[in-house]
Amino acid sequence: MTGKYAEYDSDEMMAVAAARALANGVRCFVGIGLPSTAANLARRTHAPDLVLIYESGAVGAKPDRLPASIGDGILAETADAVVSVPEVFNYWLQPGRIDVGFLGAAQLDRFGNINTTVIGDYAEPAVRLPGAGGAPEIAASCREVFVVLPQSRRGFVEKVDFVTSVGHGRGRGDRERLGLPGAGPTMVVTDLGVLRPDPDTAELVLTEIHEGVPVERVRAATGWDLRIAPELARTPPPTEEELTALRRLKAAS
Amino acid sequence: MTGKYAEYDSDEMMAVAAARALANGVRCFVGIGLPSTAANLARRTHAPDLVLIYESGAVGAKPDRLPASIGDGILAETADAVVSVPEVFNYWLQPGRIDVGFLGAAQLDRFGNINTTVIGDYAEPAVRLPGAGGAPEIAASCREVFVVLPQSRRGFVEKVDFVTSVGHGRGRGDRERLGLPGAGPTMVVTDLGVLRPDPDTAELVLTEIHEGVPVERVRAATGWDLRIAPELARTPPPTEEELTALRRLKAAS
Amino acid sequence: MAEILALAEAVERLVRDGDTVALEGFTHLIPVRAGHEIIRRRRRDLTLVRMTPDIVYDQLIGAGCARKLVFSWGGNPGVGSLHRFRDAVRHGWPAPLELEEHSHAGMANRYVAGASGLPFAVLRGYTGTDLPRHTPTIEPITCPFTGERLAAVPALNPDVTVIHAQRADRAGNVQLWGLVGVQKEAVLAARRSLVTVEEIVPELTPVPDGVVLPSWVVTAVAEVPRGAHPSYAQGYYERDNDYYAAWDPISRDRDRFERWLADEVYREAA
Amino acid sequence: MAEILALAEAVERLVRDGDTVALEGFTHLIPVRAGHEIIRRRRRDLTLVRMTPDIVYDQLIGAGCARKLVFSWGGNPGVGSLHRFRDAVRHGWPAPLELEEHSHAGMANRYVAGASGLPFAVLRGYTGTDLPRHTPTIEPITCPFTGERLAAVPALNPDVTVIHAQRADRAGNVQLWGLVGVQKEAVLAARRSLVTVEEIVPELTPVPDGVVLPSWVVTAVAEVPRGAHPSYAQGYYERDNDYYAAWDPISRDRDRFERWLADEVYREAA
Repeated sequence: MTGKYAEYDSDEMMAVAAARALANGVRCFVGIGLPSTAANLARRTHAPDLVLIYESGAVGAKPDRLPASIGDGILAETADAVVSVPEVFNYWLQPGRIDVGFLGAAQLDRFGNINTTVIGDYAEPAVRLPGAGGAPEIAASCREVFVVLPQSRRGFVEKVDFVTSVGHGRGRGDRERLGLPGAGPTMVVTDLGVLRPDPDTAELVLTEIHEGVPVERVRAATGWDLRIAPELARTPPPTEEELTALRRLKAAS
Repeated sequence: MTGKYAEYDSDEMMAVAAARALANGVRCFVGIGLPSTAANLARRTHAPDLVLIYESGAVGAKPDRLPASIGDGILAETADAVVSVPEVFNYWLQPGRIDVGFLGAAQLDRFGNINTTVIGDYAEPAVRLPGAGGAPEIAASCREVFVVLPQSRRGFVEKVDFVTSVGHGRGRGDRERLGLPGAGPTMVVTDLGVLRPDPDTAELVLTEIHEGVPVERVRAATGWDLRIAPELARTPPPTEEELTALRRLKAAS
Repeated sequence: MAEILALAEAVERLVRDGDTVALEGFTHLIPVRAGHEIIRRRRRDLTLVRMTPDIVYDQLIGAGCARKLVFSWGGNPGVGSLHRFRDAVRHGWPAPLELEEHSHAGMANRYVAGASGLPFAVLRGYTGTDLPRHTPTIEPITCPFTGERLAAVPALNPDVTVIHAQRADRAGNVQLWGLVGVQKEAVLAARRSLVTVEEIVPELTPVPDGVVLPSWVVTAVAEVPRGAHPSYAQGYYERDNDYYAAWDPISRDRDRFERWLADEVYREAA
Repeated sequence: MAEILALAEAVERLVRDGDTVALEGFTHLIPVRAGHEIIRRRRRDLTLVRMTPDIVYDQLIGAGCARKLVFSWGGNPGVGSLHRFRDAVRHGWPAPLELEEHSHAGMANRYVAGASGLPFAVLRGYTGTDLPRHTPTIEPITCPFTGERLAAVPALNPDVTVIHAQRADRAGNVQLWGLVGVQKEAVLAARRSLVTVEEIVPELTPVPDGVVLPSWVVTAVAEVPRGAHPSYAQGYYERDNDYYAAWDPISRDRDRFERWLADEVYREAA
């Protein structure tokens, strides 16, 4: 562990890496939790014109603290437009107006499929999770999808127990066969690194590793035989500006 | 012509008779022109709690003068709720929430079917009329429909050239066969009298005649062999209050 | 026209055993006090409908009011899971809970169809997911113009919808604003509706982003200040985030939950 | 993000020969000046779409811009008929005009489908009328849950939608209020959109019954004060009812109409 690594924790690295993925001006449909933290951090740092859309009906929200929930009043108060929930799904998400869908996940598989429904059998679940929420259609309709979740063998599995939201199905070409308009998950940001789908197979491959994290640790936290990109990049550690902005955002909440 | 008849004209009698048909508290989907005049007169006289819904999106409008058009600003300014045009048709009209649809017509037939599309052949019309507007679904979805138009042989025909809005089809039972939820036209108010559908055949029959109008005049202004109800009622002439309210409404416009 | 009633009487008259009941509110304006009144009146065999069942549904389920849940996301927002919900799903305690689960887009459109007097709605949804294998209320439908395949979902028409709003006037016209969720649709889709409000005022003045439900589409209005607590009512009070956090340990344990019910819900009835 | 342009440049860039063009506005906020600019730029073979074509469409048709009209009610509201429209339908002057006619409910839902990225919409409509015999864009559809038959209509997705609004900010965010008709849907359904506004202001403040269209769903904004005249802009000016009445005699006569075109539309170009 380098001196720099000691100055921030892996959750902060995850939030910063996720935030960096959002280009300025992009329209982002934001899930609550880690995606919302990352998106708001991006807006506070390199992407002031990021457009945040929340499924609660806030289009162009500009919260000055992290919203406590997807329906936090600060979203309505700062939004360009407040619309009904049916409208946000029908007029704003479904037609493909949104560049990036930013999702969390309980379980994610080798092909980026997401499970937020049940661990185990549907009728007799080991763990009953919250369910689909907006995710199935966010994953289908946004031009691309970013997923952010901490990496662990429980969370990163060969095949999800339940496909709540489609990533790349069972491999490249499945989205086209299903007629899903967006490109699906193009990036999975974790506390250890960044995974991206292989251009040929759509299997998630480790393409970037965070400063100070050994490759073996990432493999050990992945429930399938993780492939490592030939040119594995190193995530630059959080800058002073990024860390300060992130901590301020969290402190204000 | 009696002394009383000289005090008002037949258009005023028509507006008053139409207004009287609207019970207090009723929800009325109002077409522009004669229906709007009658509905606003009703609200100013015996039906202060009449709920007026205009297809322009004004729900519960309370104009203090006659709106000049279906989208007159006074409708939005005085409405309980202003909604989009899709919403007024989908959430307010279509589910059958409206008691009375109040329509005008260019041509009306023996079974209360309405034509506002073309006189003559569709491809080579003798007269091109404005078209359907909201009428087909108003005629289908309201619990009942009142029609108001001046009586003439040109307007009251055996069979309309084009069915823009369904009345009773070709007779009793046709609405049920078509699956139309509302009862259809239960009353047609003209400058000469009031027609209602025969309970057995649904053919429009003269059930009421305005003060001072000879039956022969009504027959002559009807393009089919008009049946006269065995107990033909006389429309009471406009009261002082009705005439004053009507003239005030018109003067304010 | 809406009748203005006390909450207890309104729930007594409007919510019946076996009903399909929707208490809607998307984080904002959740009709929590009305939910407690349903528990207090010991309604049974309800089919509970809501896009985002949260702690008031956890309470209704734990109290044994529900036999089925129709939903798209069930959790304690910002905190974690619903433990009474989980206990009912996994162990049938206090009663088995049948699930009918959709996505938000599907649920929202089901309400839209219900409000529109249509038997179904069409959306781009569910494709490739495992939801249609477990949820019978999702069917394919073909566009008659393009031949494209889409998803159809049936209308939701609750026997009774309950929402909370900022205010009503004395005639029973209701006004809400801020994040208005799917409340208008849920009321318009329902056979009966109850709106609890922060206050009844002489006159409703227009508000940006406001929704007005005319009195004649509402069955009953009850004045229930802080009726949405621990959720919030924009312009009246903030969300009580501590309450959501405090719910987690209460709900994890059946005994603690039952004590909570006795102390916080049933006691008020006496 | 919307570009702020002069009206002439905006129309030049956004409206092309052969386009499907919707100028929407339900009596209120009709983009009349933009319509005149389309005439002035001598656009041809347009498919004009509008629920309520009124005098600006009469003018576009009379000027020879249109080859087809998709509509639900065409008239001079409060006055009578559209004589240029009639002349085109009956005598093909100055060019034949193909018609595709619907009801308001059908047209509104076609825009909703367009705005929603769906290929079609479902409604209870047209049953028993003669419209489906003449309008090929009405098809039956069966509910997959109840077996009930309803009507389907295809989405409307104009190449360009033009609307008029009260105001925009400098970033191109648009705000309109009052009777907002089907304007939001028409913009969201279109490939390109132009919004003329009464004024560009530093900041949009919330307004009751207001609709905001974020800059990123609008292609261009042009400041055109009184751009809706002779219709009205709530909060800015009243409807000019005399203009509507005066249009009737002008439009009845081809020569008088052509003089009007020369004097009132083409002259401004010089």
